[in-house]
Amino acid sequence: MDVLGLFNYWVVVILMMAGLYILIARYNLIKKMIGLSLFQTSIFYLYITIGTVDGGTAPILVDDPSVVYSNPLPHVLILTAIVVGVATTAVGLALSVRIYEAYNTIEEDEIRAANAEEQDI
Amino acid sequence: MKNDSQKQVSDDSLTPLAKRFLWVESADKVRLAIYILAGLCAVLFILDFVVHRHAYAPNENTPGFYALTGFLAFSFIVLGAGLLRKLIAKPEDYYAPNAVDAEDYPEEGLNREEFAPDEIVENKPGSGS
Amino acid sequence: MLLSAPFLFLIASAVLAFIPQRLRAPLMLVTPVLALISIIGFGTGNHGVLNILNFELVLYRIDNLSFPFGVIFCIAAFLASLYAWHVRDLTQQVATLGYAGAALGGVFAGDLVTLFIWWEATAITSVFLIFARGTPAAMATGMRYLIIQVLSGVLLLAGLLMHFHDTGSIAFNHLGLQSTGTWLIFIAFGIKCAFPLMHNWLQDAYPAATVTGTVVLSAFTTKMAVYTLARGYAGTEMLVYIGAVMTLFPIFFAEIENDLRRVLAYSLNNQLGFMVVGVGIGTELALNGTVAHAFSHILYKSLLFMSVGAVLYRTGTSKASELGGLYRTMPITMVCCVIGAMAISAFPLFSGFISKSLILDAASKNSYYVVWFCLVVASAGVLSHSGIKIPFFTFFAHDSGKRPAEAPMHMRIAMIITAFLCVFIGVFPGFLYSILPHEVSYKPYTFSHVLTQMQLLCFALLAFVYLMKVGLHPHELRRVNIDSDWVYRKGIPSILPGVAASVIALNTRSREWALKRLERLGIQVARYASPTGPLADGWGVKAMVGAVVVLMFAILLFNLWPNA
Amino acid sequence: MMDQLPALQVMLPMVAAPLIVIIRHPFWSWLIATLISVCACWVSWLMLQQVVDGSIIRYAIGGWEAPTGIEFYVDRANAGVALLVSGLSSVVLVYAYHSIKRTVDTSKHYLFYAGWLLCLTGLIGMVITGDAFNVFVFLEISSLSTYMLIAFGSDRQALVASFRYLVMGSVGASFILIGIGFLYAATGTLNMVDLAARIPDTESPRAVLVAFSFLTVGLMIKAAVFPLHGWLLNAYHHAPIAVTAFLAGTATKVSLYILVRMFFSIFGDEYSFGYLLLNWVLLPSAIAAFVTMSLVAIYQTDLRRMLAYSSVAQIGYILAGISLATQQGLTAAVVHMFNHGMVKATLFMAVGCVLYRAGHAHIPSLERMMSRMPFTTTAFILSGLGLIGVPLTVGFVSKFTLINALMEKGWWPAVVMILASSVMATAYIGRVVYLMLFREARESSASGEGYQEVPLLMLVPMYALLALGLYFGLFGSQTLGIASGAAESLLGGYQ
Repeated sequence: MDVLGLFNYWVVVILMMAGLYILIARYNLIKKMIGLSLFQTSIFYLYITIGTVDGGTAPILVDDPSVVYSNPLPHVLILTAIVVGVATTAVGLALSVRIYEAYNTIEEDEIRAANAEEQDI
Repeated sequence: MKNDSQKQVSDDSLTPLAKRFLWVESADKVRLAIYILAGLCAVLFILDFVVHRHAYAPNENTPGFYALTGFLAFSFIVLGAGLLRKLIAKPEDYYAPNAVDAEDYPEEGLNREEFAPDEIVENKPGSGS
Repeated sequence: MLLSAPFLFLIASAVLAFIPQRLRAPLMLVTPVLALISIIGFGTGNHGVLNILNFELVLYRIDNLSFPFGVIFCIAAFLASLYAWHVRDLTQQVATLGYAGAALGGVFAGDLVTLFIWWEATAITSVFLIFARGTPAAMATGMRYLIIQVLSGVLLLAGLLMHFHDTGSIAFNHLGLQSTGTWLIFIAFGIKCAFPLMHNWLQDAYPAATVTGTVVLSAFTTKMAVYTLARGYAGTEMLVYIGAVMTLFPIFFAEIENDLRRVLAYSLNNQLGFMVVGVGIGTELALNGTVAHAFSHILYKSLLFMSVGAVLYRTGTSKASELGGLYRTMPITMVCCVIGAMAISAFPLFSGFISKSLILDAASKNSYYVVWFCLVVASAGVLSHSGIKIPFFTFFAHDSGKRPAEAPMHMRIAMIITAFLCVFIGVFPGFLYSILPHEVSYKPYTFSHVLTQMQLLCFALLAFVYLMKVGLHPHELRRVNIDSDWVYRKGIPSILPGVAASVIALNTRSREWALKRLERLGIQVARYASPTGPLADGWGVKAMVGAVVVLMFAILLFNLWPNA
Repeated sequence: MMDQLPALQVMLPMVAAPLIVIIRHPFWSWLIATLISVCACWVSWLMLQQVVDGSIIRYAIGGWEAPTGIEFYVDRANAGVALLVSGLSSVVLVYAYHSIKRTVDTSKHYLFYAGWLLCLTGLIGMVITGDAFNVFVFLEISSLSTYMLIAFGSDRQALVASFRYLVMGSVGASFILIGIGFLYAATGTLNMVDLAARIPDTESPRAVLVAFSFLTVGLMIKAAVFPLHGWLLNAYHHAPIAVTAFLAGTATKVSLYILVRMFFSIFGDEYSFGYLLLNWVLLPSAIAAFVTMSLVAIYQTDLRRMLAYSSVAQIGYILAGISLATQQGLTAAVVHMFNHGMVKATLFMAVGCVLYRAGHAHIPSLERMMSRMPFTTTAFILSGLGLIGVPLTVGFVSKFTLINALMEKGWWPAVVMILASSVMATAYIGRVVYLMLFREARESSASGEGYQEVPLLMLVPMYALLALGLYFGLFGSQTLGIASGAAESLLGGYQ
């Protein structure tokens, strides 16, 4: 297993770090949602990579005992996770819209400032 | 005994019973009493040589052991106490006000009554001194 | 159980508060008689056994050892009540009966918990006999007394808890010095028994009590402690040496003490020494001697306190330097005092003779020769302070010019009865010997015994005469003598102001410093914790995710590092 | 029917949620939600009856036996948690009717109650499922509905709170997902019982370690363990008070339960605490939680926020019990989960009553509350005493057990810290009680004079819960018995 052999995992790590970095570094709520999605997507990659079997084909049964299949279970799981991810993104974006309506901004630092002002009153 | 207090000896200040002890006021009689004591001591000391005593402790059987012990122990204690006093005696108010030495006993707890010679006059015939 | 002796006393002391004045003194006389009847009526055995929470409490244990103490306590309570017939102060009356009841309760306690309760009760009841004097000094003395007595109780409690933890038993039988718990109990007993360096409360408190209060005080606390020692620590060799020291050192203090009641307190301490030696030897003969000596000692010490008390009652002072020549007008008191003095000096035919010789014999028979010699010397010393000093300087010596009337009738009766008992026991020792814990085969009146005792006493008298003649005998001076209690009465208090000042200064400075620090800290905390502060304000996504990442890396490192 | 209880438990609320959306009527949706919740509560009660003797229910969904299929695994530990969740949900739902009418637009009630039932579904599912991935799914169900419920809060800050929770919750859930993925990679199974059996013999211990770390952090986020508690404060503060009461009693507790299950049943306590020295992470965080958060709570001016901080502190207590990894410590943790759930829900309900009448929960304005709302104030004070841990209350039972457990292990500094934090708890509760009872109302707040008590429908559930709390405080041995059984099941691992 050379370094390139772990290519998929490198992608996972880079995507994950990028997602977390966006979450930390950006105040824009939409960008945060993008970061979150990226982060979640990296996990999907992780699952799919785990399920791969060397030389395996898609797990669709054929009448040939010599055929090696990839593990189908991670794919199934990740379908659920994708659905969850989509739902999360949807809720997050909906909330962003509502926040924009309420605060007229989607920058978290400005929202913080507005909240702090509110608390002082 | 000190005989410096003989000035006030009068029948008035004595109860009938006390009159039996009047001899302590007389230097002669006191001297007599001392002679009697000395004689008694001598007799007791001599008896030690005569009588065989049963003894447990070492030296207890030595003639005159108790006599000597009594005399020396008493002297030692009295003289030692005299020395001790030089070390530890303090004025009466040393611990005041937290000790009773410097204060008088509260009057309400007492019944001071002076001796009244009149009573004696009444009782005199009965007591017969 | 309500008819047992301790409770009779307690009930009577409670009743006192509710009956007319004129009935109180008679009730105080009747109660000890009833209690004595009760003790004899109950007979030997364990009465009043209660089982509470797995503890077996034995409230009323009468056996060979506790019985003689019970008898003499009742007699002492009776005599003290008679002596105090004139007292109208309800506090003192209640305290007297309560104290006597508590002491009886302690003697008859069959387990340590019950003993502890009575132990503390004696402290709390007896202190009122000191407070009753009513002066500020008496209040201070009473507080000192109470603190030390309660300290003894606390030690007893601690000891009994540890003992219970060790053995699972609270029964009060032979304990021995075998564990921390029993050591603590030993020290608790030792405080009440006025062991050397724990003795100061006794000389401090007894002269501070009222005229009658001292008589009551002298009878119970210390003798109860002797009983508990005899019960729990008989045969503990250390007690022999403690007792020997106790017999010797108070003599010197007594010799130069001016307050006659304090002289008697020192003398009491010295007599306790004889009893403690007896407990330490622990043979049947020695224990018999201890009990017998406690019995006769209560009588003659009461008698001496009574006579000095009568003098105090009539003249207002009990100081040797103020007294003298009182035989002229108080001859009955004088005669009783002399009888008491001869009893304590152990002249043949007096009670001290027949009890003390048991202990001396036990000491020499068990080869404690040095101790035995100490006791002989101490016997000569007893003559010096109690036998000669008390009667001589009060009733003879130089005439003070005071002409007080004879003691009141009830006091005279009390003293005469006590004096009679002292002589009676001395002449007919069989009566006392018959109630001792063990069979007595001892014959006090052998020729050699009488002879040696007479030699000792007569030559000591001779020494006294000689010393008086040559003027070496210490004069009576208006002085107090410091004892080891100086440490806590003067020593520590004298350095205390300096210590206190520096402590206060240190405290002030450190407090200022701490306050300033605290204030600054408070401001900081408030800044962080206030609703808008960084600790409290809802963290933004940035901070939260940052925390997650940091923690994640920390845990991963933490988990993987050792296994890498 | 009795065999289907575990499925029923989850299916009831899950099916009822869309039903409510179809009906759309505010009152009926409330009624259905309440009834369903009560039914779920009854079902979990029946389940608890079946397993309280130590037996175990393993229910294969759709007849697919484990480890192929997904199964529900019910034992003493999680039946109790399920009962807590559904029970609190029922009580708070009864209470919520008036409270929600005040804060949520009537046209959206049906969505609110549907979301509530989904949240309940997720929570119960998390508790009773025996499949690791299923935990994630139910977690997300409950999380997504919780974001929605929080966003129903009356002021705009609720939206921000909800968004922040969404991000944090998603990160946490993703961590859990990563952890599960690694576990699957290392063992090839998702069934928890199977996992527990295979982990010791795994060929890639490194992957298991990574999985363990990710799962721990992910669950710590969801359980609001200090210092990952940031989302909780604003969420509890700005959510509708009924939601806060519900979540405070259940959501974090469920996550803690999963954490415990993972530590003790899946990985085993030797692995979690012996090999990995996890208590060097958990215990410091627990102590930091109950010390700093109690301190911060003293300074709060809003009652809800104060209680939110107190919640984080109380989670610290539970975590301290868990980190002991002993029978007694775990008993203390479990019993404190229950007791704190009850007490905190009651407290938030009392705060809700104040909000209902006063419109705010500003602490300095609560003067003389006793004369205005005697019943509410009484409930608040009694529960507050329970929170402090005054003897004869539930708080005392659990705190005492916890201190006992700590002393048994010889962790004296932690005991001292607990006592210190109890003093602080006395301070922050005492301050409020003092204001409510004694302080004369200032002129400025005199305008608020004439408040009346809240409707009976709010008081009754609050007092029911309060009475339950008082009962368990007086007869603490009962809860302790069940909790110690639960701790036994957890420590024993899977049979």
